[in-house]
Amino acid sequence: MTDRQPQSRTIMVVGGGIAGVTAAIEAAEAGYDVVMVEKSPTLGGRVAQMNRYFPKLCHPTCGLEINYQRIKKSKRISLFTLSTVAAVKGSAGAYTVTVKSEPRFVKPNCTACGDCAAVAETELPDPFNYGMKTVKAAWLPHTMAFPMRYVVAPEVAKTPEGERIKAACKIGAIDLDDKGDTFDLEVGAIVWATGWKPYPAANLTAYRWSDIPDVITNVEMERLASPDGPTKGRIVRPSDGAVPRKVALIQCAGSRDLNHLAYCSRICCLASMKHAAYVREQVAEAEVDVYYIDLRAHDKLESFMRRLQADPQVRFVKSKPARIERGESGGPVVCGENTLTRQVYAEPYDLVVLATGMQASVEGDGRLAGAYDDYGFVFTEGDSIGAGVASGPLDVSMSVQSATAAACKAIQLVSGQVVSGVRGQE
Amino acid sequence: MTERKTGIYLCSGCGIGESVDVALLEGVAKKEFKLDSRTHACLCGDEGVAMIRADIEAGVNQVAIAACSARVMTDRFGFEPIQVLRADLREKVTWSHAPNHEDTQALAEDAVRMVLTQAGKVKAPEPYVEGEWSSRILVMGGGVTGLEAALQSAALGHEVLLLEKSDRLGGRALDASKRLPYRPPYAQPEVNDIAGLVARVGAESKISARLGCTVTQTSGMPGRFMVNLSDGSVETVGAIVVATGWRPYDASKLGHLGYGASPDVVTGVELEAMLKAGKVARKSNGAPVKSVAFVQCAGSRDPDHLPYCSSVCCASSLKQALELIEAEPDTNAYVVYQEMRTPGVMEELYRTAQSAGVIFMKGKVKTVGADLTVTVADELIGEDVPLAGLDMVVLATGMVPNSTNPDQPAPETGAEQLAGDVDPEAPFPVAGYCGDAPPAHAKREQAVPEGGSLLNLQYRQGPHLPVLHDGFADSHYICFPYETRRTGIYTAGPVRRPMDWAEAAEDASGAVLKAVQAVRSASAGAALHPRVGDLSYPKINLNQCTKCKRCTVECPFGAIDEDEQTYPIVNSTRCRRCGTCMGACPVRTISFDNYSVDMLSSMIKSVKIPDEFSGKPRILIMACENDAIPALDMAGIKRNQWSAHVRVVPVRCLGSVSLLCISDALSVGYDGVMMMGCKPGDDYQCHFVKGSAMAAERLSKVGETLKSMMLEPERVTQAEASIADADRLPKVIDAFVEQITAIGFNPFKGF
Amino acid sequence: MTALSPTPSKKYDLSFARWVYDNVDGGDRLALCMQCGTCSGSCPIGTQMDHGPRKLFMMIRAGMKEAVLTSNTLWNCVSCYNCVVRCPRKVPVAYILHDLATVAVREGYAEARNSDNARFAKAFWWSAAKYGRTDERLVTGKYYFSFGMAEGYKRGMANLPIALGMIKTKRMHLGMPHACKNTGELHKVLAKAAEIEARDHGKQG
Amino acid sequence: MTKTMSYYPGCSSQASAVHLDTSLRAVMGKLGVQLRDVEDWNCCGASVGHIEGGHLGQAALSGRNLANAQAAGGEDFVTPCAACYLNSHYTNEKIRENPTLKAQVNEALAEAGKSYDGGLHVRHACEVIVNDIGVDKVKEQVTNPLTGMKMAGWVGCQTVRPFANTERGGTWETYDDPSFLDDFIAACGAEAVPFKGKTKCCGGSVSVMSPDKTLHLMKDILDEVKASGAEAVVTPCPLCQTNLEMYQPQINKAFGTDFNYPVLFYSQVMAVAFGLEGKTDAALHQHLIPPEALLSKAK
Repeated sequence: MTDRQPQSRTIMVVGGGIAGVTAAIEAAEAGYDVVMVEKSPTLGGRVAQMNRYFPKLCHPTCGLEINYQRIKKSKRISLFTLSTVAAVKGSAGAYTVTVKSEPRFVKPNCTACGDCAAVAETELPDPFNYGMKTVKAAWLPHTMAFPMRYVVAPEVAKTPEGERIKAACKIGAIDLDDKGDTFDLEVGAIVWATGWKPYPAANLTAYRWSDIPDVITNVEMERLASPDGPTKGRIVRPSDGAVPRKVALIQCAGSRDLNHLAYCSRICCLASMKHAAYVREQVAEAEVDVYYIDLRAHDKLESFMRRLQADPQVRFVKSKPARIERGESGGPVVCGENTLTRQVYAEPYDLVVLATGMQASVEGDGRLAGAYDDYGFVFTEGDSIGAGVASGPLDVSMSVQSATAAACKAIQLVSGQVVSGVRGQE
Repeated sequence: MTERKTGIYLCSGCGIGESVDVALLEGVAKKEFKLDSRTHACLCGDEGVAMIRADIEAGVNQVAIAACSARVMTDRFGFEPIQVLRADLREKVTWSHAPNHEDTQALAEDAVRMVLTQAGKVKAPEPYVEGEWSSRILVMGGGVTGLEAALQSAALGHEVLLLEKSDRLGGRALDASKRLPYRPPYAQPEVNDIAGLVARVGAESKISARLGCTVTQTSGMPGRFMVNLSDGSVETVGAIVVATGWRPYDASKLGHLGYGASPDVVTGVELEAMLKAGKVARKSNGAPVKSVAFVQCAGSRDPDHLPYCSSVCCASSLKQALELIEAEPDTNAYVVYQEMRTPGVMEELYRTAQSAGVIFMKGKVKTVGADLTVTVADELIGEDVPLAGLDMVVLATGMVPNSTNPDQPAPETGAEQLAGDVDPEAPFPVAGYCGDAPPAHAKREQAVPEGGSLLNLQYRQGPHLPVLHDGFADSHYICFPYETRRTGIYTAGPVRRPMDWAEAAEDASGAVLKAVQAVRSASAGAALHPRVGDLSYPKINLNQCTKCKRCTVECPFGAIDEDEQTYPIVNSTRCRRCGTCMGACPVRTISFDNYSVDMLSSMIKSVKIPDEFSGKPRILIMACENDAIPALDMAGIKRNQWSAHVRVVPVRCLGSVSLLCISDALSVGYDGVMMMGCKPGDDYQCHFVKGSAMAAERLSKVGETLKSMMLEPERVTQAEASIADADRLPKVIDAFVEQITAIGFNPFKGF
Repeated sequence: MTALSPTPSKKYDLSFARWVYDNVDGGDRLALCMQCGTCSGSCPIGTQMDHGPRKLFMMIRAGMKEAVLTSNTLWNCVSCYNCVVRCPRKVPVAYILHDLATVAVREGYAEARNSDNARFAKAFWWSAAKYGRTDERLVTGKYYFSFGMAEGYKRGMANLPIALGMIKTKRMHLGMPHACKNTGELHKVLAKAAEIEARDHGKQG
Repeated sequence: MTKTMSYYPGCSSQASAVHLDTSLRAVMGKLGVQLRDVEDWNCCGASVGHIEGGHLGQAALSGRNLANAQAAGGEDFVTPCAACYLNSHYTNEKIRENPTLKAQVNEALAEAGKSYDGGLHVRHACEVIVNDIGVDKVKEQVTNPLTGMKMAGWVGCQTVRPFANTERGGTWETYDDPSFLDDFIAACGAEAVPFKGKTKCCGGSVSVMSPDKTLHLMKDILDEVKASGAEAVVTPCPLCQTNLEMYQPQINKAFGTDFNYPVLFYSQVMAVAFGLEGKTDAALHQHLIPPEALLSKAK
């Protein structure tokens, strides 16, 4: 046990996804002040972009709503959106953190009435929908955005359109001169909950994601299935908008592959089973094939796998497809060996979903935590505290577990005592 | 208490003023409630807020705001300790209905009526804080999870009472060899330093450990649990962390895998002990083990045994194989598996084992001969291949959660608490059910742990922590994994779900933080998840109580017990404030300071019901404020439109809706009532676990009542709503309005 | 070459797998195969293979020595290297098949010796080692006639049009075989290489 | 600037792929690269050498070539032949990574008083054009743009597999969708048609010894050529060129098709586009299926 009298009892949480939100709230509800730093304009992170969770097929926004209610009730959490950590000085108990905020061009008094969006003309790729649709240059990131505030795109801020947007706001909430800000914060502990990003499907050249439109990724599938997604939740073929009758879900697209991600991303198997459920819920005659190496449905999730196996129109094929070719119709043809039947197959599909893995979202210079593993995940040890997928490939429930534990560890740092590492080693 | 002085504030911004006549709304406040309202074009702006503050200075002690949804501008409109009530004129009125239309105007006026009626019926809640509160944390179990939990609790400044059933701290780790990898590069087994962990606990003054000690009974509530111990003492603790760990699945049930046929067929736990002792030899003749086969999923992932995956067996077998090879490099090690489950970075251990020469075979074991010949139906070769010349066969038996104490007999009551109340394999909906629909599903046989209760809770609803299924005491929230259905009691480690040392240690920290929050909230009289900070709690007017016991039975969290005369007693800090008890009570005896059947009924009745000649129906929607209300807000944000004939009353949970509210609504002339809330059943999404299920249960019985009132049962319905239904709900509402219009007007109208 | 331990097939026995790990080029990585099927699925003529590399590797682990060394999988590799670049465990599949082919020939399996590849390889190596360069005329001829006079003549005639075309376009010459200058030196180097390989077997990576 | 490189033409340069050798030498001259032949080079063992010679014998073959090149001055070791590239590259890599093999190879080379330390960089001619010369430089040399010609760029296998990484570091192409050949064609003013057969396999040496097993592979490729609307196929690989060209009659016989596609080397296409002499430089007369269209463009 080390004894240290911290200069600051404030905890900083970097990242506002489910892990960051959880860490912040759990620490605040235990009586500690928390500063949240989130890169995007709103909290929620990746889970807000998901349609539903496995295994309950419930909507992530449901849990987020409760968490947002908790944040609203708490007086201890202050939030900086569109902000990132530029530098960290000092040590546990007395960090000086330099935060860089990008301009939002919209002031806190925004009521989200939408008058600005009404006059905006420029359309930009919608990051919330992975660019599968566009948004106006003045937009609400999504209907569950927290904080419930609009954003004006820097692309139009200095243009006549920007002026029109400004003029449209009756309460003067638009500030076109917003230059963003860089400032220092004194905190006693930092929880890194910077989350993940999808492994780039373009790297998987044999799977032709780049040039066959009906080959999509699992995160794109989430948007396709989402009621607030580009198709209002209708799962269709990107090429022609047709309803897919035959769908392939390909596991380990990048994961468990020494040419790409050496580790297993853990969530993909279950996420794909969930996608099978999406398709079967929507398309009565749809047939879904799940291609896998090992089905990793650990603990209670095994029962979710059995739910899918009970459906005669969902087929599990133990095979890592070797390649995807473009068929006569231009659609994808999945080629490989069924390792249980020894059959070499070439199956045409209407839609192929690549279960691309998760990789740590922060790279290179952005890595400011105390310790990282070879994959770039934050390793929790001593003063280095990771939460959620920033600390390794975890599902949502495990991310919340790790975030709650991270809050516990952070509290110890700011209260001046560290007993033992969260992960159970010295 | 001082006389109530309510201030009513209207906002005409965000299009409200352009859509409805705010002056008429002011008129409603003035004429019907004798209140002078103040209107501002941007009430949430500094000016508007200053205006309200000034009034509070001048003596206003209750604020009613008719502006945007209660879900936004909470910081701007927060005037603690003054009670603030919100009426939504924006999302659910102006943005979702035709501007400058008489129906929209009527909708807005009713919103003002409802909030002002509500204001008259509620007061700022006074928390229950009487008596002494303990901040001590009881940790049950002295294994890795319990030790970590004790250390973490101490690190957060709390006294800890650590109980261990056996006569030594350390748990299963004491009989284990190396640990699974937990730090970069995650490729090798790690040193098992359980002794160090035990020593750190011993050195921590805040922790008092009792060996050979178990709990004989637990009563009380968070902040004030009375725990009787087997050593005869009685202790008071504020919160409880259950870290009782796991036990191996009974291998004697695995005869089909050769267990018992030969002494050289052992379990993973048995091999682990041999490795720990540094002497791995054939039990039969003490000969060295040169060739060994590991059989995975021995009892796990098996409908006849443990239906779930025990998660760590794959990695454990790899670790054991590596230890054998390390000790004797030319050991032949085989692993017979069905799915190799080394998730996340544990994949490194898989590669390490492969590199070390461990042979992996996917398939099922067909037979294990007395000569240890294991015949494998090898799925990858497509042949039955015998494994001969083995010295040992290791069965990777699964983990059974210690949700019960196997050394104790099962109590007479509470068996149903262990059976689990959802079916995790219930089929999910398939479009149309045409084509080949999934076969009819028989409810799955669940693994129910045997033995006595851990805590022997003296709760009306029984002695156990209710399990969701397969013995895991979980409310199965994905977002809130620590929430059990017994407030202030948290499970951690393998008793919660199968997990390894590193995960369990992490899990302990998380559970401890929840326990710390529990004791803090208890002493403040504040609610825990999900209504964190809510100071209200159910108060029962025993004079009217009929002792029907519905409240004690229906409370999802077992918060209400019964006294000698079987009158209900509320244990306030066990309560999550969902109001299910209030909804259950047939005689309105249960209410909260700021929430009651009377409040809801009065709000419902405050609405102006047009007569049948107007041709306008009135339909009541009781909507869950956790999911349905946000969904309707988002529908408004998207400018989705729906019928202006409905009146929406937000409720804490459908469980809190009393049938009396419904009969009141129908008696004053509403033409239909819709309960709009979360999904009940196997994939329930109710934040209070059982609320929406209870509502459905009650509603199923309302048909008869309606018939007796000469009303069509179709007038009352329950609609499943999820938070993502912003586009769907308006259609659901309009369809119901159409259906009701088709049925015709409520004959009670005007009476 | 170190002798292979005689192992009955249809019984798991690590000695053959271990032998392959230690003696076959790239065999050390074979242990990492996780049976995903990418290799067999990548193979252009995988459909013509009795087992395919993925299953063959599992059979090696199962100790099915005969079945492995008589498998036509060894002879149907077209050396496209798709399996090598795609293997998620970086197992050099094609190289392993190539070296196993060598093993099969040296172990004297009839299926191996009589395979087209073995015959062609014999002819090819003869030319490469003797002259230092492959003379396509001689290699093809020698290969054809390895099937016997009649068959060789038949194949020769069948491909005569191609041969004439090649001669006509000056892509096949008449006269002395191409050769490098210092063939004597090359012979010494190759003889030594063979000697070393026999001596050091099991030592290369 | 002119740059000198060790040049290992490989056995086919004297027979079936002599037209590759001829045209490449001409083109490289224009592009400012002087090719100096590896002294007394020998066969690399191709795809089958190991079966009789063992993999150490196979390594020794490449070892001797590399040793000779190093002795002559250590410039990069360039070859236009896919198989030669693969074998030389593999041996070179192994000699660097694996001390045992390095010792074994050198022990064998010692018989000839030679040695090799793995110090050279083995390069494919195409990679040299892409990385050292640059496609823009190729464009600059074009005086006779092949406007209007449609060509299918067929890379095949061993030019990019398994070694799409260069020994100068980094990868220069993808295994499944290499673009260099299309860039070459475009640089010469012709149209590189979208061609799905880009990296499909012709069956390699198996096609030489047992075409019955692999005719369908080449037929698939020709089907794709047809579908692409190209009038000629362009390839960097000697064996690919020979297989696809010489088997067309047999394929037509076996499948009832009427393929008659010229199969060219990129170097021939460049030679013509550079305005070089059609016969002596581009060696266009050495095809079983004469490339009429290109001949008509050639000087």
